[in-house]
Amino acid sequence: MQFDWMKIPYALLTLFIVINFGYLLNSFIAKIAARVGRRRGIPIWQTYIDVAKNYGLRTSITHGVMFYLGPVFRLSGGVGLLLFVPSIYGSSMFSNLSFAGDLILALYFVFFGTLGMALGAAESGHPYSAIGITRGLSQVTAAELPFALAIFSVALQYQTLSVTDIVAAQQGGILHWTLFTNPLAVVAAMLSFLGSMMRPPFDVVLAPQEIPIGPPTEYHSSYLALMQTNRAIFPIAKIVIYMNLFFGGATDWPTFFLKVFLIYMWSVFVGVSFPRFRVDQSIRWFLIWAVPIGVLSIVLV
Amino acid sequence: MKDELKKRLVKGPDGVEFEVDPLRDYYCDARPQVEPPAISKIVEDFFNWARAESLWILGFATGCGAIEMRPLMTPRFDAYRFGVQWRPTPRQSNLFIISGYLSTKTLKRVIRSYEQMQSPKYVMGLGSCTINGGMYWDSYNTIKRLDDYLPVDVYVAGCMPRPEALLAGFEELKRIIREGKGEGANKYAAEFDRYKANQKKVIHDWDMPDYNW
Amino acid sequence: MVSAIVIIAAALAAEFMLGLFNERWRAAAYGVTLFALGFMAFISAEWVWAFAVYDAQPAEIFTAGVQPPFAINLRMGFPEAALTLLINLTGLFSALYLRRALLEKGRAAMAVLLVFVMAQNGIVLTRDIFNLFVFFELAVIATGGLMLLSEDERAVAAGFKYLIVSQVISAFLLIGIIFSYHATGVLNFDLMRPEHFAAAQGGAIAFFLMFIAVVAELKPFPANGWALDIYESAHPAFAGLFSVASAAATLYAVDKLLVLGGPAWLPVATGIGVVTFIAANLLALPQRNDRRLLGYSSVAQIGLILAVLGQRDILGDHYFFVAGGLIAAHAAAKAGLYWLSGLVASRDIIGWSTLRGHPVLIFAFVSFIALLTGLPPFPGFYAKWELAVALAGSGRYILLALILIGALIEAGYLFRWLGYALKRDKPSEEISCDPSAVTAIIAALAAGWAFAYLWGDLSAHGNILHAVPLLFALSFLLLDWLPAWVKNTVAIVGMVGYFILNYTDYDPLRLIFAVIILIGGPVILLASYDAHGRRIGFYPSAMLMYAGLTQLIGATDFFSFFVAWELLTVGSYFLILRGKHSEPHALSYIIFSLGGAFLILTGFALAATVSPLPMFEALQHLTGETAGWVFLLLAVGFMTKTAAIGLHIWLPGAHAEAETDVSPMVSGILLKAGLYGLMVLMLAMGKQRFYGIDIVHVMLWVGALSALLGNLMAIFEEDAKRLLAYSSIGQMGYALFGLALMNHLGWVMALMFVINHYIYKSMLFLSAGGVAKRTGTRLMYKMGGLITLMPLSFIAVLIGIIAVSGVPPLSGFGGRWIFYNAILSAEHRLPMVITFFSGPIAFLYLFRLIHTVFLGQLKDENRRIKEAPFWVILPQMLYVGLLMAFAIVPGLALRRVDTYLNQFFPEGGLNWEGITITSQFGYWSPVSIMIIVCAIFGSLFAWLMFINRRAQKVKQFNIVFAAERPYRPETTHFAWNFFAPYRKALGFLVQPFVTRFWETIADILHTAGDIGRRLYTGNPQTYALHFLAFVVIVYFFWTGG
Amino acid sequence: MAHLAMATGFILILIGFYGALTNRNILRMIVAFTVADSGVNLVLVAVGYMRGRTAPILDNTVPAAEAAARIIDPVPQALVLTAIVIGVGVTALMLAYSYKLYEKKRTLDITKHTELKW
Repeated sequence: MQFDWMKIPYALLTLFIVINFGYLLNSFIAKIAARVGRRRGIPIWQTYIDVAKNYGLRTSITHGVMFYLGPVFRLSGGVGLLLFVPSIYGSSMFSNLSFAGDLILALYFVFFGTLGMALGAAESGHPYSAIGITRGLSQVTAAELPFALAIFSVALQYQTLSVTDIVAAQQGGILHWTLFTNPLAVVAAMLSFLGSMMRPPFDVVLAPQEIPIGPPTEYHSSYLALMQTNRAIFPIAKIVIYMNLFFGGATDWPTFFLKVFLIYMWSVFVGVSFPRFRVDQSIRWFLIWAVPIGVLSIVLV
Repeated sequence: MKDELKKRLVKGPDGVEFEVDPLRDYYCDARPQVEPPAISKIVEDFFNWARAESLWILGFATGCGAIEMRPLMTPRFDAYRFGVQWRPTPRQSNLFIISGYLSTKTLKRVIRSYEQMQSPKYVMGLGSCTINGGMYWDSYNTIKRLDDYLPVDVYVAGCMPRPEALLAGFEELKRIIREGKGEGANKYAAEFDRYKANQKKVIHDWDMPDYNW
Repeated sequence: MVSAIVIIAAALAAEFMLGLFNERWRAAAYGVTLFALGFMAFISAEWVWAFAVYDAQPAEIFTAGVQPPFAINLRMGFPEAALTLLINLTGLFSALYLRRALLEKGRAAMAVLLVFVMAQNGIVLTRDIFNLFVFFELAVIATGGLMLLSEDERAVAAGFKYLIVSQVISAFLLIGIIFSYHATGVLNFDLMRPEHFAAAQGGAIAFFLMFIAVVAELKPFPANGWALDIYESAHPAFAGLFSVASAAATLYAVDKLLVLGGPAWLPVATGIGVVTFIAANLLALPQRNDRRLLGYSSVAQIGLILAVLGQRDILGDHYFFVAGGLIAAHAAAKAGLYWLSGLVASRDIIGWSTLRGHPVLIFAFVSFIALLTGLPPFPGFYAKWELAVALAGSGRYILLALILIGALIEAGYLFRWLGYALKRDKPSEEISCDPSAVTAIIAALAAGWAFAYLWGDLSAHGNILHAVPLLFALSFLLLDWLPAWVKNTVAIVGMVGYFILNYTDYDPLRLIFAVIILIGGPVILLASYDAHGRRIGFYPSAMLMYAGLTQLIGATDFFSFFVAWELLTVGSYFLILRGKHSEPHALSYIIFSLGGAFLILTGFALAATVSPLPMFEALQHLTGETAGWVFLLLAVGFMTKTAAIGLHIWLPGAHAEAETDVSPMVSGILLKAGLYGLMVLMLAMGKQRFYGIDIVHVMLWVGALSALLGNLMAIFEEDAKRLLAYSSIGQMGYALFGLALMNHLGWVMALMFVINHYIYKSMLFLSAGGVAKRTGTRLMYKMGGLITLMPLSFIAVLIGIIAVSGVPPLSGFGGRWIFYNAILSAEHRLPMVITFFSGPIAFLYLFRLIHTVFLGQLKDENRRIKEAPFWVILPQMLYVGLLMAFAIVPGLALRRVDTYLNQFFPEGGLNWEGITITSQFGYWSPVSIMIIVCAIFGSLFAWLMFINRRAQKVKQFNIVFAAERPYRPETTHFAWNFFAPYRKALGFLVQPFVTRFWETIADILHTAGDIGRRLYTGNPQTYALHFLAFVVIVYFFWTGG
Repeated sequence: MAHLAMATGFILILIGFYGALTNRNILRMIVAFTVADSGVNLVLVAVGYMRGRTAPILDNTVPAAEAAARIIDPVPQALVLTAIVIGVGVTALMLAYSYKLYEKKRTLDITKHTELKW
């Protein structure tokens, strides 16, 4: 076992950086949305306070083992996804635990969190959470397809599945990014990115007023705290994959934060300006628009 | 007693007959306990500060008070600045705002929602109707004093207080919480029988378990 | 040795002696009849023994001591001896069966019976055509007489119709004979030459008249209304004798005439035979009356043998083996079935379910059906194989196709009958167990199995009954009286022992299949300990399936491969048939499987003629046109077994309706037989082009479509086991896709799927079966909230989900990772799109399974159910352990197979050193993934446990229901139409086009049969006109053709 | 002229078949069949006819020595004897059947006995 133990503290360091960046990013984007509405919006550290309050609550209830494990699956899905993909290119310190698996591991590890959340919410016995899961799973299958096609075409283009090699191939100037060498794949991937970010065009899963926030309806206090932490980590972990594959990866933390923020803003902009799709509409939308672009990208790569 | 709550004999798939009592089988019948604050004072103060700074509201939008809460979300009053947020489910909310008169029927729903919230939880009554029945003071079916049925932390007087009054109410509540006096949940648990007796005196068709977890 | 003439003489002597007997001495008269028949049988047996053992020469017997042409001579050759033995034995046992009827009707009836048997012997032995006419007329008169034995009063009308039509036929025969005498100058077969007929002025017409008259005696298609009425209304014993004896004798007469007529007449005989075979089978489809169905079936079988007689030019020395096999099978089966129909009171085929109380009679019925459809190890199977090889060898493909289509239709209505008998509810009246009848049936059964052994020894490809696994399976027939758990232990020990004895001689690819069959099978058998009582019929069929599977992977040549393929089909059919409502689905299963098997038979026949090498090399050396055909036929045949889309409609019903422990066997192990076949085929033949289309590319698309549509259909299923069955179609589509990629990693992925699919499909089927057993239903929306009551089943399904959907820590992800690497180096890219889409869909239907069954609201009636039985849970827990082990160390199974595949697909291999598996494109280290995921999960779980240790355990209705109290569990459990949005978006993809296509084909056949059988109006004059029309048509074809 | 017997034989057969296949009455059918049967026998005998020869009876007028040159072909005549006997047997059986059919249904119309069909 030539496994060097130094990777663990480095991974925890990345985790710590990303968690804080996640909380700040969420509150910062909430503040932008408020400012757009000419409101002062929440203070930047509000997310920290909410998490602390949720940890601080004295009582909690549990519907059963699977309910208890739901948030654990969810958060370990988010943390795992973050750690299986190298964050900073070139630095062995921040290549996290990506020795364990390549791009395919990241692509399929997304389901780990979804599966856990679905099982936990189903155990709560609440019909609305079951409806929320049905919508979420149906939508994610259609959303994952263009992303899988994009990944396949990128893998074909660079003839490798290892993330570090793909990032290496994109170094040297902005024109080397996959955005320019394989634009169709990037378009398909960014369309599918909207599907997985739970933002308005595709947020029928949480649908705040329709089915009270969908799957996590029955979750509270410390469970909710874990989920909020995941709400901070998971989008960033997913964006790191997009960044590494399509936008040239990050050689140091400032470019990392900038790129993550800009990619995140793409889903915010689209979210703010479009109404909510029903699930079958979103499935049809993905299959009619995103998938043909993905297929084209495979054929033309 | 409604028929879906009556005891009934049910035959299982293997032919064994057994009795199902919905109230006992479908609902957890544990009593609420008094939750002691954290051991060390510093931790409790920090948690109180966090609870004060992040008040998640469950609005029981009854009567005319609900309309007063909407401006709090607008740029003019913007309650989000104070860490206040509206949550759709009682599970995830700490502050229960009852914004108007309550009839016996709606009281039943208020009690059920209140009991589903996690402690520590606070109740804010808006308007004079929650203080003394307001203009329905002599009506046969409205609740005159909210305090008899639920431990209320803050009343905001006014026959519908304006948003500014609500913001002042929030400030008042934050002060109470920071001083550690926001122990309504424990009070409810301690005097549970008294509260339950008052409630049952008013609500005659009590077809729920005593404490709705 | 007693001379052959004594057979006829003994019969005549007995008849005269009966005449002298007093009316009252009936018992003595019956004794004399039996003795005479016994003596005749003894003589023929003596001659058969002489020919078989001492290789004696055929003996010519000259009546009146003078050489022909001045006297009639008989010949006793080997065929004559065998046929006379068959006739005499059937005569003896029908006489035994007719005991009460003969004693009641008196000595006249006995005499007529003796005349009938003597006449049939005469037809076989005589070498003189006028003598042939005399014996035919004797047979006609005797039949007329024996028809009156029957209790059915319609028999009189049938007998009269028979006499009328035979008058017309005999007129033609006489004129034919006299003009043939006029042309050749002699009446003796041996002295006549084909050139005499050609030389003489009207010679050809003379022979035609004689030939068509004798063929009409064989009851060919248009002109057989009169025969069907006899079969339907005669006494069952006589009907059996009539069907066997007259068929054997008249066929031999036609054969003598064909020798006389020369090669020009062979196509005519084949034409009539094939038309009769197909038409009779088609008209038998809508039949509900059992004896009339048997009538149609015997007419069809005679037609088939006539067609074989017409092929004597290409069959060469196999000719006797094939024709003899078919006659033997026909004789044993028809006699047995007619005699059985004597016991059953109701004449509707559904009424035969009264047999169910008697295991021996059921076994007899099953053996007779197998004899007729030509399943191994019976003689019909050897005959079918030799015939197919000969026909394919000489390029007569259309004829082979017609015969196989006819055989498939016949298998259809016979197995439908078998399904009714075994599964439909029993009518009130019991069967009449008359001892003499039962002995006759047992004799027919023994004869059937004796023929099986005899034809096995005669066959050039070795006797099927010598194979150890098959003997092991058949021995369970004898052990069936033991309690179930004893048989279960014997089965498990037997299979594991067989594996230990010869796992060394399997190469890595076959070793994986051997492990799944011989180790995986017993693990599933563990679940059978849960059954109580004796479980009659379960172990023989299960062991037959496993025997077929083991012989399949051990088979090296075409014949043994095909034998194994049919054995496992038959075994699995009887296994599936055990389910409560599985009868229609088992029928569609057997028809599809036999259809596939016939395709494989044609493919093997084509390949076997090209090169007599063992299978693997023979397939490799095929080139050009035949290679394309062979590959296509074999591929479609194997794909019926893996239920590729289009051939999949049998799978959901068959797997869902089977018993709890049968579903995993059939789904987890049996589907692999099809995959094994495809692997051997593609390893041997590689990519093949069929008229310019690359078949492997088509299979790639079929695999992708099966994966997508299989998974899509699974999403909308309400029945748990049907959901898992559709998921099997999807997973098999995935494996087929992997194979069709034709590169190293594609095959490693297919093999990994074989292992993965076996483990989690058996586990999921067992847990679904356990839940169905406890809750009494399979509909998922009737269950819910069972996690607290059945925790172990829940764990099994949870691990199953993670494995199937490919979520990283478990082995499913390995399959997906190899899949990705495989498609990166494949050249066709478009089918990938469909396979990508079907990946996540697998996750949907499995979540539906676990949510609606285990999570959500617990219903009232399920509140007190217990965990699934121990023996059903044990294999599931073994599988969980296996999945975990396979997830951590996939190299254990795949490493050696990976190196083995190098010799076929050199580039693109994986290297396995250390804990990371690297391929050409990426890397995957299962051990570290498992450790990391467990570490993260464990720490977070500990953190949550630490904070949240005093959570209040609440019950099912403590949920936030908009401040209201939920009404009832049924109304708050969301399960019915779980993926409604999906149906709205993609529902159009799962319209049942394929089912409707196959149903229309079945309807067309049925209506054709229904219209066709209106031909027989019951009026003898129309039957005579049919005969005349038949003569004219054949004459027109003979001259025109 | 030599084929007169043969022609009459064939005409008798055609008349017999026509009669058998068009009459509904069973007895008429049987009579028609006997006519056809005699027609067949006539054809049988007519085949052996040779011009200018005598019957194959070996007595003092036709001694055994030159019999081969003076008699017609004896074999068809031998055959026809058996054919006649068989014809008688079958007709007897048909008459017995017609009696039983009449006894059962009190009618001689053949179209009334078509229960066994399809």
